[in-house]
Amino acid sequence: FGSIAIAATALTLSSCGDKERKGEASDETAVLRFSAIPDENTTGQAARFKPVADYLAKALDVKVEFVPSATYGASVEKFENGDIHLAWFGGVSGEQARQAVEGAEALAAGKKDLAFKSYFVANVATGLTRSEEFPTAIANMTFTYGSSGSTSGCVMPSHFIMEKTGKTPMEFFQKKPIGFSGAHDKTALQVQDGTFQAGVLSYGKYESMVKEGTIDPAKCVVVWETPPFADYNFTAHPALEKSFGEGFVAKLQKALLDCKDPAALKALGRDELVKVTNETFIPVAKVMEKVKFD
Amino acid sequence: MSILSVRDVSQNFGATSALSDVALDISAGEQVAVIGASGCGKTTLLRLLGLQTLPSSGQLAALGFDLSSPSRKGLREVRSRIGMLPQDLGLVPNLRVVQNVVLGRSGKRNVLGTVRDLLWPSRVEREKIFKILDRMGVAGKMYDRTDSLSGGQQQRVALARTLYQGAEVLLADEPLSSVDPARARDVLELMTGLSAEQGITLVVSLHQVALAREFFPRIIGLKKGKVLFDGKPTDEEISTLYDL
Amino acid sequence: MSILSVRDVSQNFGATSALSDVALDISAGEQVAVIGASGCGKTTLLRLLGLQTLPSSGQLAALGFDLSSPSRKGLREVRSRIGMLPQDLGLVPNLRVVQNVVLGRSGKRNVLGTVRDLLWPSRVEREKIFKILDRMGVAGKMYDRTDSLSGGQQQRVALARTLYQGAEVLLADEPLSSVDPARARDVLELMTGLSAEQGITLVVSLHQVALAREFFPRIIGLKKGKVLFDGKPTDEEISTLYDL
Amino acid sequence: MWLGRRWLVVALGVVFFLCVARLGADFVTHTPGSDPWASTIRFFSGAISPSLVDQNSSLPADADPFLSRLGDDLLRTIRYALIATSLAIPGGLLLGFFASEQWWPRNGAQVLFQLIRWPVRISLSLMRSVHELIWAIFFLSAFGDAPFSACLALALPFTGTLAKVFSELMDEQNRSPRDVITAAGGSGAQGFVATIFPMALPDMVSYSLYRFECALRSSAVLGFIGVETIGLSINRSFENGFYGEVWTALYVLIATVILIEGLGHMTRQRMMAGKARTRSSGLSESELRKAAPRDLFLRVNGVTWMVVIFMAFSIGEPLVTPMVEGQRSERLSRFLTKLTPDPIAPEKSLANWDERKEAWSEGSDQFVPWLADLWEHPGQEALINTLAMSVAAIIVAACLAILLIPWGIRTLANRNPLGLAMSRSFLPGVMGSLIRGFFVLTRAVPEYLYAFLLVGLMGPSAWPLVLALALHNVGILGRLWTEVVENQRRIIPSTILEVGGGRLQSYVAALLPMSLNRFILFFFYRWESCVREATVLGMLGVSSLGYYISIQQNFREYDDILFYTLLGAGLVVAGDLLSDFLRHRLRGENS
Ligand SMILES: Nc1ncnc2c1ncn2[C@@H]1O[C@H](COP(=O)(O)OP(=O)(O)OP(=O)(O)O)[C@@H](O)[C@H]1O
Ligand SMILES: Nc1ncnc2c1ncn2[C@@H]1O[C@H](COP(=O)(O)OP(=O)(O)OP(=O)(O)O)[C@@H](O)[C@H]1O
Ligand SMILES: [Mg+2]
Ligand SMILES: [Mg+2]
Repeated sequence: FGSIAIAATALTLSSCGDKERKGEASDETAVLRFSAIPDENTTGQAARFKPVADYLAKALDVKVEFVPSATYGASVEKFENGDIHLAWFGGVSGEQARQAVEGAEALAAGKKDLAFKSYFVANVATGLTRSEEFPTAIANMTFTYGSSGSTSGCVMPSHFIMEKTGKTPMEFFQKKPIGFSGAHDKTALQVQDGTFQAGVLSYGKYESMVKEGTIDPAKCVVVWETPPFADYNFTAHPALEKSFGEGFVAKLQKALLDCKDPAALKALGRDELVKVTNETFIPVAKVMEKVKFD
Repeated sequence: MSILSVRDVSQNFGATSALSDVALDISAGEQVAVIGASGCGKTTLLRLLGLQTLPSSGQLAALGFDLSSPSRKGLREVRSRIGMLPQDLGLVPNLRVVQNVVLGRSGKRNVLGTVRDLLWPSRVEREKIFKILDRMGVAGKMYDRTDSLSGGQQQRVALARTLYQGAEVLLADEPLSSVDPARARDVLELMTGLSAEQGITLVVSLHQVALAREFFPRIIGLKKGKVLFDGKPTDEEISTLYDL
Repeated sequence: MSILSVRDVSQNFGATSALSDVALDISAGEQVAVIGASGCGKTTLLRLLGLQTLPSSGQLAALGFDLSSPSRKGLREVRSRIGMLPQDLGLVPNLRVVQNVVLGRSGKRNVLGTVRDLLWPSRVEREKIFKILDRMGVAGKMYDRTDSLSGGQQQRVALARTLYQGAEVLLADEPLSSVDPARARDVLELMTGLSAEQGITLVVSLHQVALAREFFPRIIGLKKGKVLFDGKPTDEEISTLYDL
Repeated sequence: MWLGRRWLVVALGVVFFLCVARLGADFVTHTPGSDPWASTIRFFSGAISPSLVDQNSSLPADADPFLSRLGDDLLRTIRYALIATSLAIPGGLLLGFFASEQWWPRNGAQVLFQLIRWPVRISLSLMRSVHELIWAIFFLSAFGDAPFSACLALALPFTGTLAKVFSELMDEQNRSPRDVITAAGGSGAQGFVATIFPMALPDMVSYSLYRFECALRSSAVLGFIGVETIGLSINRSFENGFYGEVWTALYVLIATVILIEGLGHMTRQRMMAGKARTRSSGLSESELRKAAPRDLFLRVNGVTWMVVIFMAFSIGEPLVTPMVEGQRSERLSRFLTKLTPDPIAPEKSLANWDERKEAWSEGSDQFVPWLADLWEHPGQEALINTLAMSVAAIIVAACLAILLIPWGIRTLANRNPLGLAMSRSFLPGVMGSLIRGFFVLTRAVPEYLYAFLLVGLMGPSAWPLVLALALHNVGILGRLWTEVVENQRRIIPSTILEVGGGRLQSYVAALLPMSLNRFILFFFYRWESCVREATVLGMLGVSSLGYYISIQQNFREYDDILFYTLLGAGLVVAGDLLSDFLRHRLRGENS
């Protein structure tokens, strides 16, 4: 009861403060707060997304503020609470956000996000090579995912494992424990170092690491490529219409689709944005219900 | 009228019997010395008289308060009228001397009062404490940290705290052990003087038989947890008291 | 040959001067009592003799070791030959009596030896400790927790620890303060007897002038940090020593 | 304690082997083709060449440079840590008071007071063990993503910890002065305020400063709410493999930690030793009073902290952002729905009480099977594994720390140990600094970092996680334990030195037994945080509470998280009982 008592006091104290401010809140000019999941190149997240904020501010003539999010969950949580009104989500987190907020809409995605894929990789010492068939041999190897909330690093690959083998990942992999490296590049490095014999990560990250030279494609071999699925997307909160006026979401969508600003596009790591709807992500939603890890 | 009464009291610690079947009556204003070999139960007896522990068996009453009574109402009030100087002094080492002494009054204060006393003692109180410390010969240390005092000085500070309490009954457990002979006489004179003046009941345990005889009309001899004599002991009694 | 030598030593604590310009020489096998009013500097002097603190000024040497020498090599070895019974006893309250006593030997052990002594003292050691405790009259408490003992019992345990050390020099700070008169005589007889037998140097501070006179051929009187007399004091000297 | 308490050591050994049996004894599990040193070398190469500029190439050219961002993060972290700790300390004192038994009147109706003490203690356990994530979401719901939510989310569990540790420190104090007060008719509360509190103060100040340090390091809660802290910065750089950046931030963090520790040390030293009078005094009371020794350092220090805390509250970004009325209740209602177990959760997340009641009456028959299911799989197994891993980790940490601290204790590791003159060798001093440096390093480096490196070195199994937890905790236990020993009075241990014993001997024979109870207190406290440590325990798919919490976190199954959290809380409460029992026994009481 101690905790409850404290929390209750804190609440009453602050709600007193609220009533005083009630009038003020609506007077203030509304700010469009947006956020993004921390997927890759996460240092200086605010700096990275500033060009996007700047672009939107200019295109829509509103104040735009980027709010950093420390975890995938945090960004969804804030979206649900209406602390942010627009977010650059992954496939899974976007779907979660839309399920949590009635009327939330997926607006735009990168062109490549509509046909995103993951690479199953293996250490060269396993002797596996690239094949069209799902590599069932990895069942007897140590295996690592990225973050368990990542669409391409965990959820979709698990879906394909279930589809191809009819077993859940926990049943399929014989060598325990399964790893959750936390990030795509960690997965690649751990497989290259042989800490784990095999793993799965976003194809984009793998290719950029090969290009930078941090990964040697001869040591960390791609053994299988998943079928395409939809991933990253901009999702908007219905509250936008309330604070910025009717039709604002449509304006926002248009601004995103029309974006030619190179700095903003570079921040997103996309060449152009294309239109998507909530329906685009129905397959992901179905997968989310299936995939379980216990 | 008996102000402290002990009926068939025993006190055991596990297998050790510290007191067995002790019966005593002490009337108001009496001056009693408790003597006996080390380990005979003096401390245990004084702690019982101070209503600090329940005896293993027997009846105990002080200032009309019966400790074994089911209700403990009024216990604090009774305790505030009994001053106790424990053998290990019970001083807070990292407080100043004046702060330790002021705590003697805590039975007459509430919590806020105690905090005030500790942080901002009133001028009246400070002067009163100074006077008592002066009589104890440690006034010069009034604002020093208690643990920087010598053994005998600390003992006198503890005694000062007990005197400051202004109790009707004064229980002192070997208050002279680390005090030099001249000071020991001073202290005893002070205590018996106060007792005579204000009718304070005095129960003091000590090892100096000569001093006990000189200052106390009534001497209780404890031997292995039993009362050997009670009154004015003969030399013989004294020697049976101490030989093993 | 002087085994403990103190030359013009002063010791200050902030503004308090606990000892000023004390000069002393104590030869091997001597039996010395240190007396003086409470707060006169007895503890300070004994701590200096035990090489425990550096004096504020002056020169100090014990068993040929000069504490102010630049290298302190051999200090531990010298300390192990000096037994010290501090006024506040320094017993570890939650160890057993036997464990506290065995620690007297730690100067002659390494760490592993100390751990072994604590956990599995050898039979020989246990028997030796039992004998010493027996002479102190607390053998029955050998396996009790030290803090369950009475004040005087604890004091004797501490003395047993010091005797168990088997040192050449024995410094005891008021070892009799909580001990009854009969035991006090016993203890002093034991100490002076050992000293005479084994040539142990004895420096004991105490408040019982009569006992000091009876047992110690040499008595040092300290007053306000200065040596008032050194030798066999007259009654007059004693009374100037204690009156303030 | 030594002779009769050998069973304690034996018990620890047995428990450890039970853990090994549970987790499997294959400590190293390499597969062909593995290069165990690769990740370690990559990581430590960053130590030699810390980065002063951004390693992230995707940042725009005009972005705030790395160092300035790091500086901002540091200041922000300090600010919120100050606010959180200054909120937690008063709460900790108050609740700690009720959780201790030192204020009870003796011979009083003890049962009645137990009835106060245990509910308080159990709710404290809940405050501590409820997962950070749940606090974060709760405060996010209640106050929005304003910094104040972060501070509260930090302050609440801190209050629980502070209260627990405060109460136990108070329970460990010498009771004789308190008994004097109660014997003089004072109340238990007075005895507490006047004797126990001042005596415990040095220990409590030490611990509060340590809490402040924890607040600086703790990034999880603050990060979740969106406050960018230095811990989050390390985490981010590490995720991206920018090891140069990681080390720069680590160096900054370590420097800050050392600074705080130095300050704490000076404060404690002054509080322990007191100050001798420098002026000789006159004879009257007022002259004495004027000449009374006063420690300027302590006063200035106290005032400075006050000022700094005030500044933390008043300067910088506003702490709370206004919220429209009604919004808060909506958010809290959603939070409640999230925590409600699936079968009895209402359809809509914004349900009113009637709808909740209806959902409950409809689903209540499903509720028990739901619980039973979760318990059957995976709750039971996760609980046992978590227990095994956390216990193994804390035992390893404790063994290491107990061997290292005697060389690190400031009061021993110098030329005048415990104030006694000893050999003039500079070795102990150097050794002391090295050991304490090691402690700072091990606790400043976050445990997930160790876990990652160790998984590389040892291959995937539960053991790298256990060792990572152990390593991090060596630093923490090392610090807490050395300070316990430093806060002991010197008279007793110095007798060992007086008879010619060495520093180590006085540690083994006096300081260790005297401090044992407080050691046990901190041992259990750290064990508790191992149980809670989801970030690390979730890193591999070892069936443990941490793993399921981190999985469900991503699937947003908060009702499941609550279930796992409560299982953990059960462990914590059990640990509390055990700690209490042990310490009573060792204190020589039989309750
Ligand atoms: N808490 C305790 N646990 C076990 N035994 C105890 C405890 N307290 C006292 N005793 C034992 O009870 C006996 C009487 O102790 P007490 O302290 O009353 O003696 P005393 O007459 O005051 O002795 P001294 O003159 O040495 O202070 C002793 O044998 C002591 O060891
Ligand atoms: N650490 C200290 N700080 C300040 N003053 C001190 C300290 N230690 C001792 N003193 C002072 O030095 C003086 C001498 O103290 P010392 O302990 O030597 O007296 P003593 O002769 O042993 O007295 P007693 O018979 O009461 O034990 C006293 O006035 C004491 O207050
Ligand atoms: Mg006694
Ligand atoms: Mg002394």
